[in-house]
Amino acid sequence: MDITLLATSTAFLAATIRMATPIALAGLGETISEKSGVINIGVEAIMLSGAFFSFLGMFSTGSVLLGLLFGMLGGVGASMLHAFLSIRCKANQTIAGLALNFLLLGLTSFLFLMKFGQTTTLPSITVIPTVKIPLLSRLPLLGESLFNQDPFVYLLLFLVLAIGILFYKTEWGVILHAVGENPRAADTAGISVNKVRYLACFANGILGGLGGTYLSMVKLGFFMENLTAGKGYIALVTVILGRRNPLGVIGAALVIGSAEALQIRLQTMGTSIPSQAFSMLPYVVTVIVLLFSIGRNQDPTALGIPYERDKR
Amino acid sequence: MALLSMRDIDKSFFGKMANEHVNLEVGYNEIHALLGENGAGKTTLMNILYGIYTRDSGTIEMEGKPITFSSPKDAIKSHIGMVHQHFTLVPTLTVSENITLGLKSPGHPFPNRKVLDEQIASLSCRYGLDVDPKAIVGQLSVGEQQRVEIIKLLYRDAKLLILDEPTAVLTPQETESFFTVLRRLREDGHSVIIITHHIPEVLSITDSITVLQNGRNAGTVQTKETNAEELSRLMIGRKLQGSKREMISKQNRGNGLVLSGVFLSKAKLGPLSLQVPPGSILGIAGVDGNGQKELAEIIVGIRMHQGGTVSLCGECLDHLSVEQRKRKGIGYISDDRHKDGLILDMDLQDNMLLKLFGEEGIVTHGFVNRLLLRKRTEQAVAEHAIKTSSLECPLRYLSGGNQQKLILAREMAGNPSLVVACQPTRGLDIGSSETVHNMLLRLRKEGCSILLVSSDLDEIVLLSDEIAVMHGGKIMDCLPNDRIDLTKIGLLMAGKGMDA
Amino acid sequence: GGSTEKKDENSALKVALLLSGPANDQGWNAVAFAGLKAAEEAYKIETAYSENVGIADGEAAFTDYASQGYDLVIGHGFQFGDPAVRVSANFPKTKFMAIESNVFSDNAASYVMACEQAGYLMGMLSASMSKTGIIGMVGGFEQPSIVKVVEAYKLGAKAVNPSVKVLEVYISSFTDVSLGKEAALSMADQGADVLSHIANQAGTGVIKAAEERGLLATGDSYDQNSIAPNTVMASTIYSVPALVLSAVEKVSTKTYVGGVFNLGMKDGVVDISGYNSFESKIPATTKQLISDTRLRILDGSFSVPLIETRTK
Amino acid sequence: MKGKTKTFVSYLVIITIVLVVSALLILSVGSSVQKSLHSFLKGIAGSAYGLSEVLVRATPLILAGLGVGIAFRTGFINIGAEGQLYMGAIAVTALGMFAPNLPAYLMIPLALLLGFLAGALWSFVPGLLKAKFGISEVINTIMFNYIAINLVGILVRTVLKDASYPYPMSPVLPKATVLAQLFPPNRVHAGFLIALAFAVLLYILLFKTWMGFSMRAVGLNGRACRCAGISVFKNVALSSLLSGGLAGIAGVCEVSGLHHRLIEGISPSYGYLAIIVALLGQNHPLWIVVSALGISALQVGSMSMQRSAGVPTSIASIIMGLVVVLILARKQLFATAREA
Ligand SMILES: Nc1ncnc2c1ncn2[C@@H]1O[C@H](COP(=O)(O)OP(=O)(O)OP(=O)(O)O)[C@@H](O)[C@H]1O
Ligand SMILES: Nc1ncnc2c1ncn2[C@@H]1O[C@H](COP(=O)(O)OP(=O)(O)OP(=O)(O)O)[C@@H](O)[C@H]1O
Ligand SMILES: [Mg+2]
Ligand SMILES: [Mg+2]
Repeated sequence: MDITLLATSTAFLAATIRMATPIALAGLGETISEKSGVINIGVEAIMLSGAFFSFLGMFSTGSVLLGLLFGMLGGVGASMLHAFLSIRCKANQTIAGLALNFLLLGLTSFLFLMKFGQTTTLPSITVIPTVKIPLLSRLPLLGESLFNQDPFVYLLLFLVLAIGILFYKTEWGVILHAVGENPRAADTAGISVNKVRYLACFANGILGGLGGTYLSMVKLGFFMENLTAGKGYIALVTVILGRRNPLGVIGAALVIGSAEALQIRLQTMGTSIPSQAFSMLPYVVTVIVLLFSIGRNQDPTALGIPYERDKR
Repeated sequence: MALLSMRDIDKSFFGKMANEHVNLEVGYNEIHALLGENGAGKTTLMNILYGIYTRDSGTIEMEGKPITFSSPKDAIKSHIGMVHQHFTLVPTLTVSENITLGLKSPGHPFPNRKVLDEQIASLSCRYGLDVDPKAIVGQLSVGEQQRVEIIKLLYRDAKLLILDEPTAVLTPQETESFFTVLRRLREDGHSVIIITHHIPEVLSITDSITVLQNGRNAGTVQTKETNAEELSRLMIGRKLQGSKREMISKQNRGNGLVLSGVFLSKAKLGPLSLQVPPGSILGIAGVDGNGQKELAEIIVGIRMHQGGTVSLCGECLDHLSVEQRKRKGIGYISDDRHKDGLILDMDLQDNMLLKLFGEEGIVTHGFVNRLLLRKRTEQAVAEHAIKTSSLECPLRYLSGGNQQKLILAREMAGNPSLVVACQPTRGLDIGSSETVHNMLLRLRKEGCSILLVSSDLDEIVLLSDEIAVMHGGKIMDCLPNDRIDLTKIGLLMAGKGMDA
Repeated sequence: GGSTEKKDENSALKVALLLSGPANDQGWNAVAFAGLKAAEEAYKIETAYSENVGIADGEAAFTDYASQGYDLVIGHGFQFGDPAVRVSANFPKTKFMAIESNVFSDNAASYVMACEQAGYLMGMLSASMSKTGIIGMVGGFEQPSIVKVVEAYKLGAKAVNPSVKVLEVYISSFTDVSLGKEAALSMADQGADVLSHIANQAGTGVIKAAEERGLLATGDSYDQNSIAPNTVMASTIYSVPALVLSAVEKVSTKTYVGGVFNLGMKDGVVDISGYNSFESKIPATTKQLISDTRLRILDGSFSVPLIETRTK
Repeated sequence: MKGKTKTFVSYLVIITIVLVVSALLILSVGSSVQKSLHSFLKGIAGSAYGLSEVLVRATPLILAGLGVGIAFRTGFINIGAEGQLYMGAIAVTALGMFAPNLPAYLMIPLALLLGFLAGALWSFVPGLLKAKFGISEVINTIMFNYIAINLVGILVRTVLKDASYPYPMSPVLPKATVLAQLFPPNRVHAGFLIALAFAVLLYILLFKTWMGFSMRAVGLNGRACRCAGISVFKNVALSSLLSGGLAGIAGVCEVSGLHHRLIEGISPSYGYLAIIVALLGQNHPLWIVVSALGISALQVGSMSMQRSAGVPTSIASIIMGLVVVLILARKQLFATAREA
């Protein structure tokens, strides 16, 4: 099969977008958080929490909206715990994030077991269906893959636009930037640094929670232990690859998503190379793409550093 | 009724009183100076006023009304503005974004930059504070950044401006025009609290003066009724000795430091040539950011130059690393002691080790001889009267003056043949400055070549045998100290022609 | 070392089970767990189990159960072979069992299930029901217990339709559900209309993909029709209770010996499920063909080739 | 002393909170708290075997934790111990398979050396990219984890596969590679002594030598080091080498001391746990030993709890997360409690 043909096929693009959506959602959330100076490597935990609680919400109430709400709240809960540790307790943010991962991996499995017991009948919900956008979906090439998708994909497109405007066109974007870059300057200009950071973490929780919700409510329709399987770490990668620019983040998510989609398709072509060689592909691609970011380190200056007003 | 009155302010850090029953009164249309040694508690008092620190006890009244600020936001609302000792600007944002940061302008949250820029331009025009609203702050000179800070306050409608050591980084000309701005502000109905260590400045610009010593009031005087002697007595409780540059007979002790045709086009530096013979001080005058720092870093080896040669005592340094140069006896005092000079979270001994590692016996077979290091540190502490609670105290908790003394003690260790000193007394009080000056002069006497970079002309004139003026990465002129003309140097610093 | 606890000869037999993943993984571990519980009811034995026992902990788990006086400790997976044999030397009175392994000692045995027999039948069913002549198979890890089923599946499919095209992917995960789903979707995109899996938890994603696209699927390990009633035609069944029974019987009659034992359809350990709602949708000829082959396997007149390394 | 009592009390409170939460969790799955606690403690200290298991788990945690600790000291945020551990495991396996006839006195040192180098290589690449080009090591080291794990998968199916056996694992390695058990039949092996030795060595390196001083200095203020003539690049590179190398040795010990062959999944997230170990041990080599023993005991105890009292292992994960969260929050929580 011709690889180039494959790579441009509608199905491939659609698969890429499906792979990229949850990562991009969580990546956008983390971008906001990191812009404000809080680095949370517990994105995995936020997503897992979102996935579990959205499933729980929809399973128990049968309402899509409540499912979404639960998912976002789940993400927010995880993210705010990290925020509390990082902002209030001035703890090491990396370790707080790691602890969050352990905590929520255990907690979601535990609660799942509590609620549904050891069972071989899979508790499931109906997934949110795709919505075809009448005219746009008939555009050549991109139309079918971009505009015959589930509502989350449209939400993602909207969010990229909205966050782009937020970052680059509003005073709030300037504030966010200032808080991450020089919190003392922001403080003396009358901005409450910690409030901004809590808000950013809140946004991270919402978006990361939605990323997890996408997995359970759109993609799969059920929950399982460790459902996210490392996607949170990939989301972190998109933040760096995308240089904390919403378009960049989504671009990075698409690159990694396409590497995922490609590796599966390459495998189905049939070779005797061990499958791990293909599974490795997205990670290798990531490292290679990172190489292109040489010399353009743009970490916010105060990233990972708690703000203490009366520290000299 | 006074505009501001602070009464019985107490503030302690870790059990140590930084402010003890401090009183301060500032009237309307007044420029008020706050004087005191390093660590006297000036910044602490102002931070309390501005809502950055919370006071332990005491009262603050603005226009007769008691106020309590829990954050700078409250202070801004009460029309108080503060420019900090270390600027609080976001270097990656534009001037305009910095000035309007956090404000709700019409159309919020979508600011109309065009309108805002016009407002800023008119404000800067009114007070003669010349800046480009679209410029990125990180690319501005310190002087310009300071103007941005002041516009930032004015834009926020501050009636009372607190300026913490605003002139420390300015050239004489800049200082002069800065004072013009202050006078214009006073005429316009503003009051100003200014912290500075320069007594002549205090006498020329202020209306009244409050002096702090060791966290307590040492006196409040009207500027018209006082003089320099009284002020320094109030501040440090003794008279200044003054530093004196003795004449040293020119023995021929080799070439010392010689630069010929050194240039670095990336930093728009050079080509420049200069010479610092042993036992002499070459003062480099100039506005910050005209290549002095790059020059210093090239000599020390932190930066590589593209062409020309640097040699010390006839030995070419061009391809030597910083470490090798240190071992050849080069000492470096950077203008940014927190970033370049010290590791604030390490103690005195470890910070001494940063230079002493090159000395015999300190590092043997890869192991650090802690006993010897301790002894050497004790010596330095005793010899230069460095005030510290212990040798294990992290440098972060030493006062600025003592931090700087430690750097000097360290870089002076082991009879260096060259010391490059950048802004060695920036931010230091008159007492500490005097100590530093004496230390440099002692080095000179011992036959060391000293390259002194300073934007403080008085300091240059006081210490240097020869004075070079740098502008735009080039040396405009180089004169022996006895043939200088201050106005001419001022013009050269501003880049005005050699023939002026 | 050694078993120190004295045991009342009349008391119930104690059996412990080690699982490599969660007990509700919708596959391999879930059937083992269900089997253990079923055996407990049926044979009045005392049971215990441990989930998520990694390679590093196998030995400790065997040792712990042995020293607690368990009579039979079962490790459910090939990776438990080595630890079982090693620990067995210290506890000569305790019996050890590793499933799908090939090492043994005096009191440790390996029991291998002939899962390929069921896989072969699934291949026949899938190829018969495919309209496009393309079917897909998603494997978890590339390891003999999986590969042998995938290979048998391919052979079964070819036996029905020599020109059938079997797409295969090993996703290197038993847990990444969304990857399983994506792999299945990519096969669907390439025209596959029957999707099968041997990937536990991740395989659930395969079934969901088939359901979403309106395709057919086969299940694995137990009757998975309940996951997607209108999609899953039939499933392979690995009957762990039968396995446990045969071991328990040997232990209680003191005939349990070390060795490698192969158990298949005729031992009641491997089988395929009924067709549930597909009873009427599958052509009679196909059903006939499959039941004939099943009988031939049972009576030994046909043996499904055992291929443990991947062929192209 | 007032400060000390306060610290003591605060830890007491943390222990109480953890115990109460654990009890609630255990009750909610319907197990007996008393039985669980009993089996938790018994699993750790009830037998020589239990004690030995604590040391067995602590071995890789100490080694990888030391590695992470020294990296953090130098400002190199190494999240990649997991992958580096696997690289060490690959190295010893390759050595055992391709030079099976080496005598033990050569084999073991060579294995440690190769394991060190393999792990070092795996963190040197991200280290180099960070030191030279400022590329985020956090992301790179995480990516390298995934790559290393997949690499193990490829190798045990190809060049390192046991030809006589269809399963994806290496053959059993020759006797000469085996690290002796210290108290057979208990599993604790000479690797534990190696780990202790490295802890002491690293302590000396960090706090007694010039090299260690420069590494710490670089971690605290790179710019000042540059001005003082201490090479940031050299020290970050060096610490990344040491860091990965130690994790690599952890991998060697797991293969040589426990499994005697390479197989997928030999590390139950030791590399990630090592980060917690290092940070709880405040990146101090000797405290790292203590915190590794603590984390190891927690895990051994909870597994025993699962086996004897039927408590799901997810509780161990919850408790570990909770312990770390509480320790992170400790200072702040207790400071405000007193002021209020
Ligand atoms: N946050 C702190 N924690 C612990 N000790 C501190 C702290 N701040 C200051 N100290 C101690 O107080 C001592 C005096 O510091 P301070 O800054 O007041 O000196 P100073 O009086 O300003 O000296 P100078 O005369 O040079 O200006 C320091 O040596 C330090 O040990
Ligand atoms: N955040 C802080 N933490 C601990 N101690 C502090 C803090 N801020 C100030 N201090 C201490 O309070 C005292 C007064 O410091 P302050 O900065 O007010 O002095 P200053 O008069 O502004 O000196 P300088 O001329 O050096 O700026 C010093 O002893 C200093 O060590
Ligand atoms: Mg001070
Ligand atoms: Mg001050």
